[in-house]
Parts: sequence; structure tokens; C-alpha cells
Amino acid sequence: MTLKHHLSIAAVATAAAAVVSGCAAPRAPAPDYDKMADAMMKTSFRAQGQAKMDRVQQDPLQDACSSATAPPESVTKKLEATQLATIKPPASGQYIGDWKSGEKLAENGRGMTWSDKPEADSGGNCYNCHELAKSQISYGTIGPSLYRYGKLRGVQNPADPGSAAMVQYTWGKLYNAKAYSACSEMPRFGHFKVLNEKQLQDLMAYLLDPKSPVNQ
Amino acid sequence: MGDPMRIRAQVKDGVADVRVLMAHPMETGFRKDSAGAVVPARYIEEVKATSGGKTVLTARWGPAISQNPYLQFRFKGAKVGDKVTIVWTDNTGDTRTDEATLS
Amino acid sequence: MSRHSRRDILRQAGAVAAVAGCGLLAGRNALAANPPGFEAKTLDAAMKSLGGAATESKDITITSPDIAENGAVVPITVSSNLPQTQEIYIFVEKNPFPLTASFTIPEGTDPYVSTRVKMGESTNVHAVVKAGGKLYTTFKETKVTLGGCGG
Amino acid sequence: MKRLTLARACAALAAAGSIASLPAAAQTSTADAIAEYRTMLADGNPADLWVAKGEELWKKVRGPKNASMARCDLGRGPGVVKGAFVELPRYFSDTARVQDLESRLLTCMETLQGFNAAEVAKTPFGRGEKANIESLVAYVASESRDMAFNLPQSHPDERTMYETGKRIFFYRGGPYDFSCASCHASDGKRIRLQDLPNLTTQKGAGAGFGSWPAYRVSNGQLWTMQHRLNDCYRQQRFPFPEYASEVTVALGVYLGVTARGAESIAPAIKR
Repeated sequence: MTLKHHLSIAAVATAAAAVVSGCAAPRAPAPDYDKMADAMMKTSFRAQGQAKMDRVQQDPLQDACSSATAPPESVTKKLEATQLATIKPPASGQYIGDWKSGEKLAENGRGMTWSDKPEADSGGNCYNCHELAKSQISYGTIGPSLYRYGKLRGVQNPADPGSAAMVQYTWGKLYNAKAYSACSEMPRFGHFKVLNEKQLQDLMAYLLDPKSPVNQ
Repeated sequence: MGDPMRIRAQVKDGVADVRVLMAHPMETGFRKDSAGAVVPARYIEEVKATSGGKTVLTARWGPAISQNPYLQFRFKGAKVGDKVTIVWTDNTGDTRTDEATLS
Repeated sequence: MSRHSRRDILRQAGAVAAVAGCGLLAGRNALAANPPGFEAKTLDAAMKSLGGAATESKDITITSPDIAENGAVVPITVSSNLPQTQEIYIFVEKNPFPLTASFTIPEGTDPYVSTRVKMGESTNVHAVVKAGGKLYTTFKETKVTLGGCGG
Repeated sequence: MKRLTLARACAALAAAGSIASLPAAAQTSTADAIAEYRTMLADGNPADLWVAKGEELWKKVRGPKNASMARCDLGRGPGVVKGAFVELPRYFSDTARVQDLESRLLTCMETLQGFNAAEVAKTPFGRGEKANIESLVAYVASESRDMAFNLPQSHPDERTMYETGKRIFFYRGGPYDFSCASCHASDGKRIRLQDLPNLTTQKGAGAGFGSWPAYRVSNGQLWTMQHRLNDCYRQQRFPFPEYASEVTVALGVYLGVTARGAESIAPAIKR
């Protein structure tokens, strides 16, 4: 609205200048492609299954991270602070679950599409983007390798107070990755309730439990 | 009857090289549709190739041949302009015949 | 051969096909049912149905990928250097019904066939060749992988 | 999953079981083996079956108006098929909008043959008249094989679609925060073992945009660009993009213009 207002003022100003200097008619202001693209996003989709139209309604972070170039640091710092505030520690106080269930979740790339059953649990989608256990050769490379995630970070016993900082950071990263990197490609699994507390605990174990194949 | 086959048949040094694509779902009988109902088995059981009145290949297939089957074979004593005819018959009795000219 | 000239041949083949008759539906019983080997559920049983033991042979070549990206389509080529090759069989060891295809090779046809098979999991593919009335065999392994995000 | 074939079900088991037992071979040798597998499949692409059917459909007198598609204008004049594919999407003055191949085929089916375009658009992929469009797409694409993409950008609406398409490509949304760019804006990335083209580069857009329509060995279907985009949005956890909608056409313009100069290999064969 403000932008458009400025533009029309500019147009009037240019027109006035043109009249004064006796030039040809002024050029129309450049089309607002951002606005046009946003409008198309609202009219080109329809709700299907559990994928309703609210999914093309962007939150401020999605809006800020929707161009080829990253927003300036002043913006990302603010976004990260907002996202950090969303992170909730586990209600049970327990950060570590069962790595075997975590492994199944890491393998599972399903959930929340219009063809998935709404009541079905989502997978963690981890192997789509990350290397984890060496035994699984079918892994993606969109994110960094997480092979020996816990071991490389010196976590010998996740229950040890010395590991608390790393355990809490990892929880936060799974809960809302955008708290640490505003325009990260990683979903906000806890914040958007893609995964529940138990699932997050199991993934924590897969990453941090010394017995997990990730740390072999 | 199914959709047309695609037959490529070329002769080199008197040997015909025949490559056939058949349009067929090759249903195993194990697959379930979106409603959970088993899709009945439907697969090509026999493929017969003839040229100049002579059978040049007979194939018998089970359901583990891939969907839209591919078949390649070679026979001797062929020349440009000869015809090769392919006939498939599936387990439901459906059949399809196509012919190509050797080039 | 270039793509264009190949397409011309395809078009020609298609035109002829339109003329060729498709015949009336053959009744189910007009068709000889597949031999019993196709119903065998183990490799052993399926191979036994061929009526004898097969001898290992280096004169049979199986050409197939070491790793198949998708088990739904695995290219398999079998060729034989054995004199008087009469029949070629393809078995996919770990499939529910291992015998997948059999080919009768008349005199004048090369002992060579190429097709594509489904594979439920990583498995050995066995080829059996009947030549001069005797059975010969060899095998090769193909690993099946899964790509994409499983959605 | 609705496309649960035996092979797929078993392949899923394989992923859980036997893949885990594969030696931790160097990724390069795995990549080489997969490249070898793809080479083995390249000859004898079942997409040719759709090309044959599409050619027949193009010439066949059909629909309420008893007409063929032979007078359909795909941008190079009525009835000209050769070279049309590599210049689409483009602006059409009769409809006063930018259309991709599938949108344009809908127009011709309605104006020439009397089909109801809206109804055809609503038909699920692979069924009824939608399946016929898929064959027509395979045929039209095959007539531009090995030709370089050269989408026009002379009409203002074509430039608008490029600019909006670029923005839509980066548009994040849904519960996973994904955009097209999440997977397709860097070089050398993979999802699982599948290579992801960087669609923001000429080479990547040529390889990505330039190989649809394609036969997919995983399900034995021929997927058009509309079907490909539809499934990308499904996996992005977005709502359902309407067939031939502005978003899908704008993305086609952005990708096609980015791919300029790349040679079309469509219809290709894909995993």
C-alpha cells in the first residue's frame, strides 16, 4: 500500500516534470511483480485433503526468506530471535528417547501431503537431506552430513550434565532450525507440530545415543 | 485389444535385430488399488514372433516381466523389406498383433 | 542410427500395425496355460520343473546392472555360446514366483534375448539354457536401491 | 500409498533390509552403477508408446464437433507441430494469455473439437481425456527432439510470467517452509540418491525442465510437466495447484527461459 502510494506520487512528479520540459508522455511505473506473484499464489491452488489454502499464507519468516538473495543480517537476526523464543523444552523434561524408533523416523519421508492420511504420523525426512548412519547409502546432501553427530561433539553420555548444552542445542535445532539460521532449508519440526515430543526424543537418541548406528 | 506396439526391426549382414515395446499393465495380482481392493492379475503369457511364415521366437512370461514390456531378439536370413509379425496374448485372453517391415 | 531415422521406422511400423488385424478375443482355454514351472515358489522347485539338473557353464552370459535404481524395471540380457541352444529361461531367485520368462529359440534365431523384469529386492538372476537336450546355468547378482524421498 | 505395486512394496523392504547390508561402497561407484543402469534403459523408452498414441489422436476426428487437432495452433501457426514444443509456454493473442503446451491443447480441444476444457482440466492424471492430453504432449514433444529451447520474451505478458515465475520459484510456504528453491537452487545436491538439478542455471533448467514429459519407470506412467509440477507441490506439502493455472504456467516460463539453448530430450525416461 505504502509502496504503491509512493509510486503514484512519483508518477505525478514525473508527469509534472514532463509537462514542464515538454517531453513525451511519462512511462508507466514498473509492474509490481512481487504483488502479482503473491496474487497468483492465492488463486492458482485449491485445498486438497489435509493441504488447505492456509498453507500458501506465509508467516513473516517465510515471506522474508522467499527470494533468490538472503535478507540482510539486521533482518535475519530479528527473525532468529523470534524463532528462538518459540522453542519449548520437552514437557516431560526427558530429551532422549529410543534410537531404534528414531532410525525408523529418520528413514520415513512421508507425512502432511494431500495424499497422506491426516491422522498418520509424519516421518522425520532426515535421510532425504542428511547422511547419518554409514550403513544407509541412500542419503541426500541438501543438509550437512550428521555421521557421528554425537561422537564428534564429545557426547559420551547424553544424561551427563557436561552434555547438557549440546543436548539442548540439538533439541532446539530439531524444534525450530530457523532459530539458528533464519532461512535454513530445514523444517521447523516442533514449532509447526510436524513431529510430536516422543518423536523428537527418538530422533535425539538417534543423533546422540552412543549406541546409535549414527555414532558407530 | 491393447494399444499399438512399437516395433523397430533393422537388418545388418543378414541378421535382423528386432526391438519391441508392448503397451500392457503387467498386473501381478498382488497390487492393491487406492480403495484397498486387489487388482486382478493381468499379464502377457505368450509372445510369438513370425517372419516369412516361420516362427522366429516364442516367449512365455510370468507376471514379473516389467510393465510396458520390452523384448529384443535377433534372427538370421533376413533382408530389407521382409516383414516381422508380433502377437501377444495375455492371461485374460486379450491379444494384439502388430507388424513391421525390416529396414 | 540417429533418432530421426529411427522415428521414421517407428512411424512406418505403426502404420502397418493399424492395418494388421487384431483378431477376436481368444478364449482363455484356446490358450495353452503356462507350464508348471511358472507356479513354483522356490528357485529349486522352478528349476526342477525343467526336467533335470543344470550344469554350471561359462558359455552363458547374463548382462544386467550391478545396481538397479528401481526394482520395477531391471534390464536383463541372456546370450549363449552353447551349440544347439534351444531354450533360454530367466529366474529371479527371490521373487514370489522365480521363473519369470522362457524363450524357445528356433534354428536360425540367435541364442540371445533381452527383456526387463521386476525385482522385489536385491537378488541373484539365474539363466538356464537348454542346448543339445542338456541344461546349463549361470547367475549374476543385482542390487535394488530406492531413490527419491519415499513420498 | 495408492501406487503400491508389489515391486514398490518389496523395494521398500529392500531399502530397510538389503540396502543396509550393502558394503559402504564409495558413493562414486554407486553413482557409476546407477549411470550404467540408466544407460541400459535408454534404448527402448516406453514413452514411444505414448508418442504413437498421441500422433494417432492428433489426426483423429473426435469430440462433439467431430474434428481433429490438425488445425491446432501451438504458436507456429495452425497445424505446425515441429518446433512448437521448444517455444512453449508463449503468448497467444486469441486467448490473450500466456499458455503452456497443456493449457494450449485444452484450448484446441475446446475450440476445435468441442470438449469442455474446464472438465478435462479437473480429470485426474492418467484418466479419460487427461490421459489423451498426456499422449498428445508426448507426440508434440517428440517432434522437437534435439531442438534448442527458445521461448519468446517479446510480449510484455511473457516477461511478466518470467518475473512472476521466478518469484513463485522462491515462494516458501506450508508446514515444512519449502519452496521449489529448497531442492533446486544449488549445484550438486541430492535427495536420497536422486540428483537434483539446479533449476536456476541454464544447464540445470535444461536437464530438469528439458526432460519432461518423461516415462517414469517407478509407476509405468508418462508424466507431463504439469504432472511433474503437481507432484513437486504435493511433496512441498502445498495445496493442489490447478491444472494449467497461472502459477504452473509462470514456472514453465521461468524454467523454459532459463533453459534457453539447451536441447530437448523429451520425452525422456526417468526413475
